[in-house]
Amino acid sequence: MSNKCQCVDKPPNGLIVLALIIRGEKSEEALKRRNGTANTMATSVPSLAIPGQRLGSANTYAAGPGTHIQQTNIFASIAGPVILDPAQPNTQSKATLRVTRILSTAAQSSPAAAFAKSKPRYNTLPAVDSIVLARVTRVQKRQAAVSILVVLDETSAPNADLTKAASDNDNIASILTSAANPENHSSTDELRFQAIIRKEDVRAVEKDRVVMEDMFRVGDIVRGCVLSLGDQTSYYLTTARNDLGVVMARSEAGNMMFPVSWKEMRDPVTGAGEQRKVARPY
Amino acid sequence: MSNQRQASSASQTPHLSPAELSYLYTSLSLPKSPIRPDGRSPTQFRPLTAESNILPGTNGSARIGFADGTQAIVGVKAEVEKTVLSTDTLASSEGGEGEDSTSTSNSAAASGHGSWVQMSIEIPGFRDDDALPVFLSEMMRESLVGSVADGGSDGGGDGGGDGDVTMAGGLKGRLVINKRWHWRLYIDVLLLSQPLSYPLPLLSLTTHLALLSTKLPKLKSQGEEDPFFDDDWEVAEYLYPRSSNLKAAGNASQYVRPPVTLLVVSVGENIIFDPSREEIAVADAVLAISVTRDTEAGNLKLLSIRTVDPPSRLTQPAVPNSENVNMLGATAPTEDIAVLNPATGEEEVPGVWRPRRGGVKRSVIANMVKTVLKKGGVGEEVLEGLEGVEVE
Amino acid sequence: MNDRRRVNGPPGGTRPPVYASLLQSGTGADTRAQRQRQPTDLRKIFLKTGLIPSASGSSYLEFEPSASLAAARSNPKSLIPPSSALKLACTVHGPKPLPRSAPFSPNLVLTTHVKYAPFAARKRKGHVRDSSERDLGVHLETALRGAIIAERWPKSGLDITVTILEAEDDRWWGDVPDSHDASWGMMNVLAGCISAASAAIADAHIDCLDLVSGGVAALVSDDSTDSPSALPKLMLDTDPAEHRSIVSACVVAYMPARDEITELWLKGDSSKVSTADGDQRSGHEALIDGAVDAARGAHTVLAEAVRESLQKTLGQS
Amino acid sequence: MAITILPPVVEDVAPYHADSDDSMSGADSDSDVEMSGVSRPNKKPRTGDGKISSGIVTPGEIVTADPKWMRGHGTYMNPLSTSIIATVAGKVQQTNKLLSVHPLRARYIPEIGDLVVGRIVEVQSKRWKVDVAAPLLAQLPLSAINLPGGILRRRTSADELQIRTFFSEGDLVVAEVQSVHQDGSASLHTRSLKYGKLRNGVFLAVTGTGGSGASSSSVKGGVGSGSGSSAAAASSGTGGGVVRSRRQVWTHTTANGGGEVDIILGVNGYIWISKHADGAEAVSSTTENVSITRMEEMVSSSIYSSQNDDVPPQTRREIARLTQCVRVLVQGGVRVDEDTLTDSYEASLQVDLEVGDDDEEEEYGQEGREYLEGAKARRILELTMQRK
Repeated sequence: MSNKCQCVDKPPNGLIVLALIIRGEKSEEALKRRNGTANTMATSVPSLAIPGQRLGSANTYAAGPGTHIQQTNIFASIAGPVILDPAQPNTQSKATLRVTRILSTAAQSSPAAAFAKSKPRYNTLPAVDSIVLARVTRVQKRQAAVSILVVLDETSAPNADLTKAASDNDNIASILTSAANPENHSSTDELRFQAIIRKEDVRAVEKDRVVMEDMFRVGDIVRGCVLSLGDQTSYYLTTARNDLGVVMARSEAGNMMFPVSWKEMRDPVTGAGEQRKVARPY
Repeated sequence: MSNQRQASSASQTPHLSPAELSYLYTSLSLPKSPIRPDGRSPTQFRPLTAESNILPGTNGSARIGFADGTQAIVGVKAEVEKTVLSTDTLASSEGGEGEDSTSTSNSAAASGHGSWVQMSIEIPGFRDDDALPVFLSEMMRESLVGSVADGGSDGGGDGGGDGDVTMAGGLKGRLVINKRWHWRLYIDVLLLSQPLSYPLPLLSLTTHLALLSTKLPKLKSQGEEDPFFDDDWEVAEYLYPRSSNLKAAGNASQYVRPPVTLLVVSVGENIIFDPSREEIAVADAVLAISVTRDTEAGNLKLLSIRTVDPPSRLTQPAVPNSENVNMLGATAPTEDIAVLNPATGEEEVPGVWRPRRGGVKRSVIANMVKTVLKKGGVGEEVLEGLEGVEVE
Repeated sequence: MNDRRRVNGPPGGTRPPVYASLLQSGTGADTRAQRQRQPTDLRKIFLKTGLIPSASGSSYLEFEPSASLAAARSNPKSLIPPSSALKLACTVHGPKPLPRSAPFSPNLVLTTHVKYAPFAARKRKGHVRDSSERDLGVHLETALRGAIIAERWPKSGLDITVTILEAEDDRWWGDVPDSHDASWGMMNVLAGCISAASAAIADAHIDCLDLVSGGVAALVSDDSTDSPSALPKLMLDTDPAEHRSIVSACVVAYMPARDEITELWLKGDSSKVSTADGDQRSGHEALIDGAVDAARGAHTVLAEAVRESLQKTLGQS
Repeated sequence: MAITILPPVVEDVAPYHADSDDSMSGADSDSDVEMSGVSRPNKKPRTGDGKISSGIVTPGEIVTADPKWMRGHGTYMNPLSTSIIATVAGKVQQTNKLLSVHPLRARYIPEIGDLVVGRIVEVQSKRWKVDVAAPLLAQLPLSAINLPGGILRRRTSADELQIRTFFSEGDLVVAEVQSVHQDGSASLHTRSLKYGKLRNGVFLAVTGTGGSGASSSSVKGGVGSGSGSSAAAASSGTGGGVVRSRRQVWTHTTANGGGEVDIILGVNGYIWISKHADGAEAVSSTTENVSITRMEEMVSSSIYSSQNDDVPPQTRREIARLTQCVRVLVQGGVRVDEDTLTDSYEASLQVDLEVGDDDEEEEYGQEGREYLEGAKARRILELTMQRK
C-alpha cells in the first residue's frame, strides 16, 4: 500500500497538516488489493474496522452492534475498534463481534484517564434500557418532561460498579454544570431528544402517593433508564430504581444541593431541605 | 421539511403496511411471471387517452390522461430571441473572413445552446422549487437538449436547419434562425391533480406529444437579416419534421424524434414498466431511462439514465412472528428459517418485510436498459404508439 | 423563481467577460490545457475528516489541480486558468430529534443540501440555491440513502451540508460560454460530494453498509485526432476543461464491498464508443464500468482517510 | 403491445335522465320519491302546491314548499318560509314525513356498527388515529382492542409503552365503529376475533362517498353509501361502490386453483382481499380438546402479526383478478357487494375463455391477459348485469 499512498507537502490551504494522497490507480490493481486484504481478514479479526470492511464469517461469529450481515459475512458498519465478546456457554454459542463507537477502550489505559481525555460524543441514540442523563424542562401533575443530555456508555451501565460510575460523573461534569446553568437552557432544547417520566414510573414503591412537584423541579439533572421509544416526540424514562433519580439540583436560593436521603436534598448555604426523588449517590 | 423529504424519495411514500409490502414484493418478484396488482404484464403500460394541438395559443400542445383521472397538459411556446455574440462570431465579423472558421462547430450560433430550451413543471401540492419538480424538469430537459450531441460536426454549416429531414444538430440546431437570432422554446408542463403515482412517465409522454405537434412559423427573411415570418399557420413547419406518408414506408426511423423518458423498476429478478405507486414502493431499484430514435442506425439509443431513490428504503419493517412480543407462547414456536434473497443479498424470513438497503448491481442496470432498447422492445412500441396519435 | 422574499434582478443579465486574446488566436487552442494523464489515470484526491469540531462529522475534499493549473497559478500569464480544481467541505449534523411536527419515522431521515459558494464557479452563483444545486442535492441523497443503515436510527434526522468552495467548471474558461454546454462539471462535483459526504458520515459514526464513493467516466471526442469519424474514447475522471467535446458522461456512487451502485446518472449519447477488440460491451455499459473503476480508486483514498482519522483519535486517548 | 393510447372520450352531454340508472336499482327503489319522466334541474321556485321535487335536486333548489314535510339531511329551511331547500346535489328521499337529500358523491360518514377497514396514520400514547376515509380521522383507543394473552386481561401501563407493537403507522386494520362523536368522528373497536390487523392480501380503495381521493390505488367514480338505511343506500346514487349490506365479509372460492379468498368490504369503501385465514377452524380442528378461552387466546395472538403466510401464486393471481373485478364494477358505476362481485368474477372467467380463443393467433399470447380494461371490462359488466 505504501507505494500508492504518499504524504505530500503542505496542501494549499494550511489547515491540514497531515496529508494523504493516493495516486489514481488502475482498477485491476485496486481490485487485487481489496481481494488480498479480504483474504487475510478471513483468518483473523482486525483490530480496527472501517465501514464496509469484512470482519468474519457469520457462521463463526454473531453480529453485534456496529456490524451488519451480508451474504453470510459480517461487515463493519461504523469506523472503530473491533471487540470480540467471547461466547457465553449457557446463552449463546458464538462469539459476538461488535464495533464500538467509544474511541477509548478500557484496556488501553485506566478508565478514568481514558474518559477524561476522549472527547464526549453525543451521537449514541437512546435505546430501551440505556441509562441517560436528562434535564427536567417541565413538571406536570401526571408527568415530567425532560430533555436527554447524554446517553451513558451502554457497556458500563449494567454493571455500574463504583469506580466506573464515578468516572462517568467526572467526565460529564462539565456538560452537566453547563446544562444545569439556567442561562443555557432554552437554546439547545430542539437539538436534544425529548422524554417523559410518567408519574407511575418515578419510583417503585408507593406509586399512588407520588406528587410530581416533590420529585422533580425544572432544571434538575436526572439519571433515568429508557423504558420505550414512545410516540413520535418523546421517549419514556423511568427512575424507579435506587440508583436512578435526581443527581444534581439547585435549591430555591439557586445553590447546588447535596443529597441527604432518598427523598431529600439540602442547600449547603441556607440549610433548607427540598424534596426530590434522589438517586443513590456513590 | 417533511414535504421535501417526500418529494425527493421518488414519490410521496405511500403508507403501506409491512404485510402489504411483503405481499406485493413477493407477487412482483415471482420468477418469470410477476403478478401485478392490476393484472398487467411486466411491460404493459396503463392505457391512456391522448390528444394533441388542444391549445390554440401555443405552438404545440398535448394532453394525456390516465384512467385513474390524473392528467397532464403541456404547452410549447416559441419566441424569437437575439443570440448573444460569442467569440467566433465576433472573430468572423471583425476579421470579415467567416469562411475559414469551419472548425467553429462548437459555437452556439451554429449548433444551438441548451439554455434555449426552458422547461417548467407545475405539480399541485409542490412549490416550484421543491425537489421533485426540479428533479423532473432537469431529467427531462437534459435528454431533450442533449439528444444529438455529436451532430455538431456535420450540422454546423447551415444557419437555417429549416426542415431538412435528418435535422442535423438535433433540437438545439433546429432552434437556430441565423447567426444572430434563435428560437427560445418554453415547455410548460401542468399536472392537473396531485400525482397518484410517480408522474414521470405521464409528463414525459405528454411532452413528447406536444413537441411532435409543435410548429414554428415559416421564415420569410433570408440569411443574416433580422428574421420575419409568414403569418400563415398552414405553411408553418413542424419543429420535428413529420412526413405525411409516414405509414407508407418504414422510414419513420429517419426522423429525429423527441426523447421519451420511461420509468423502469426492478423487483427481485423482474423488470417492470410504468409502475404504479404501490409497485414503486417495493422496488429494489428505480431507473428513469431516456431514449430516442437513432437516425443513423435506425434503432433506439440511450440518452440518459438517472436513479430515482426507491421509497422502499424508508418503509416500516415487519416483525417476524418469532420476535413478536404479542405472540409469545402462542402458536408453536416454529423457528423461522431465514432465506437468502438473491436480489439483495440479505437474509430474510419469508413473508416478513424488510426495508430495502444498498444499491443495485450493474447487471440489473444493464438488463433494464436492454429491455428498453432492444429491437421491438418497449421503447420502440412507446415511440410508435405516440407517433400514431393524430395531429391535425 | 427561487427567492420569494426578495426582488432579485433579472437572472442571466450579465455574462462573464470574453477575453481579447482569444479573439486573436481564434479559439485559443495554444493556451488550452490538454489532458496529460492516461485515460485510466485518476487525479489525486486529498481527503480529511473531522475538521469542523461543532459538527458531529465533517470532511474536506480536494481534487489535485492539473499540472498546467499549478503552473499557471505560480506564474500567471493569462486571466484564464487552464482548468479548475474541486474543493469542497461537508458537514454532518445529527442524529438529532425530528422536529415536533414531523411524523414518526422508523428510519433515519436524511436531508442533503448542496451549495456552491458564490465564487465557486466562473459565473457567480446566488446565495439562494438554484435548480442545479437542488438537483445535486437529490442525487446526493439518493446515493447516500442506499448506503446508510437507516433503521438503526429511528425517530432521528441527519442533515448533510456540502459547501463547494471551488467547482469544476463545465468547460474551459476560455471557451465560449456555449461550447459543449451540458453541465459536465456538475457530475465531477457530484462525485466529490458523494465521497466527501461518505467520509463525513463515517466520521459521525453513522451506521452504513460501506464507504460509498463517487466516480466519473466520460466518452470524449477530442478534435486532436485527424479523422473526424473517430469514435469517442472512454476516459476516467475527466476534467471538462481539458476536453473540447465530451459526448457523454456518467457518475456513479459505488459500494465496493457489495459491488452495488446506489446512484447512477448518465447522460449524453453513449451509442458510439471505440472499445478494444473483443470488448462486447455497449457504450453505456463501458461508461458505467469506467465510472465504477474511478469510484474504486476514490474508495481507496476514502478508506485510508477514515482509517487514519480513527487511528489518530485512538492515539490521542 | 406495451402501450395502449386511446382517443379522448367525448363526455355525453345529453341531459341527465333519471331513469338511466334504474337498470340495477329499479327493483328496490320503493323508498324513492315517485319519478315522473325526465327531470331537469329545476331552479324555478315552486310555490306551495304541495308537490315534491323529484329525481335529482341541486343545492339551492326548493324541494318542496309544502309545510307538511319535515326537513332531513341535506336540506335547510329559511326561517321566514316553509320551503325545504336542498343543500347537496342528489336524490330526494322520503321517509314518512321526513324529506332528505342523499348526495351523489360524498365522503364516508361513520355510523355505529359499521364494519370498516382503516389505516393507522398516527400512534399516540393511548390510542391510534385511523384513516377510514371519513372527513375526520377515527380513533382506536388502546382500551378497545383485544390484548394478547386472553381477551379479559386488564390493560396495564406496560401495554401503553409497547403500543406500537400492536399497530403502528401504515398498518391496516379491520374494525367496527363503536361510537360516533359530536363532530362526526368515529371511535373504533377491534374487540372480536374477526377484527384486527390485515395480512396476506391486497388493499383497494374506492373513491366517492366511500373512499378518499388521496388514498393510494383509488379508483375513480365509486360511490359508497351515504347514510341511511341499507335499502335506501343501495338504491341511492348512480355509481357503484361499497354499501352497507347483509354481508360485508365473506369467503369466496376461486377458480384456477386459487383456493379460498377472504373479502372484506369496508363500509367506508376500503376493501381488503386476502388469502383465506384458517383461523379458528384450523385451531379447533387440530387441537380438539382445547378450551374455548385457550382457543381464543391462540387466535387472537396472531391478530398482531405482520408476517405473511405463504400465499401460492395461483391464489395471488385470483386475488388480483378479484381486485380488478372491483375496479371494473366501480368504473362501470355498479355497486360492489357480494352478489355483484361474485357475478363479475364469474363473468371475468367466462370472458377469459371467450377472449382466449381469439388471442391464440396473436404473438403475445399471455401478455397482459389478466389485465381487465376496455373491451374486456365492458363485456364483464354486460355479463354481470345479465345475471342480475
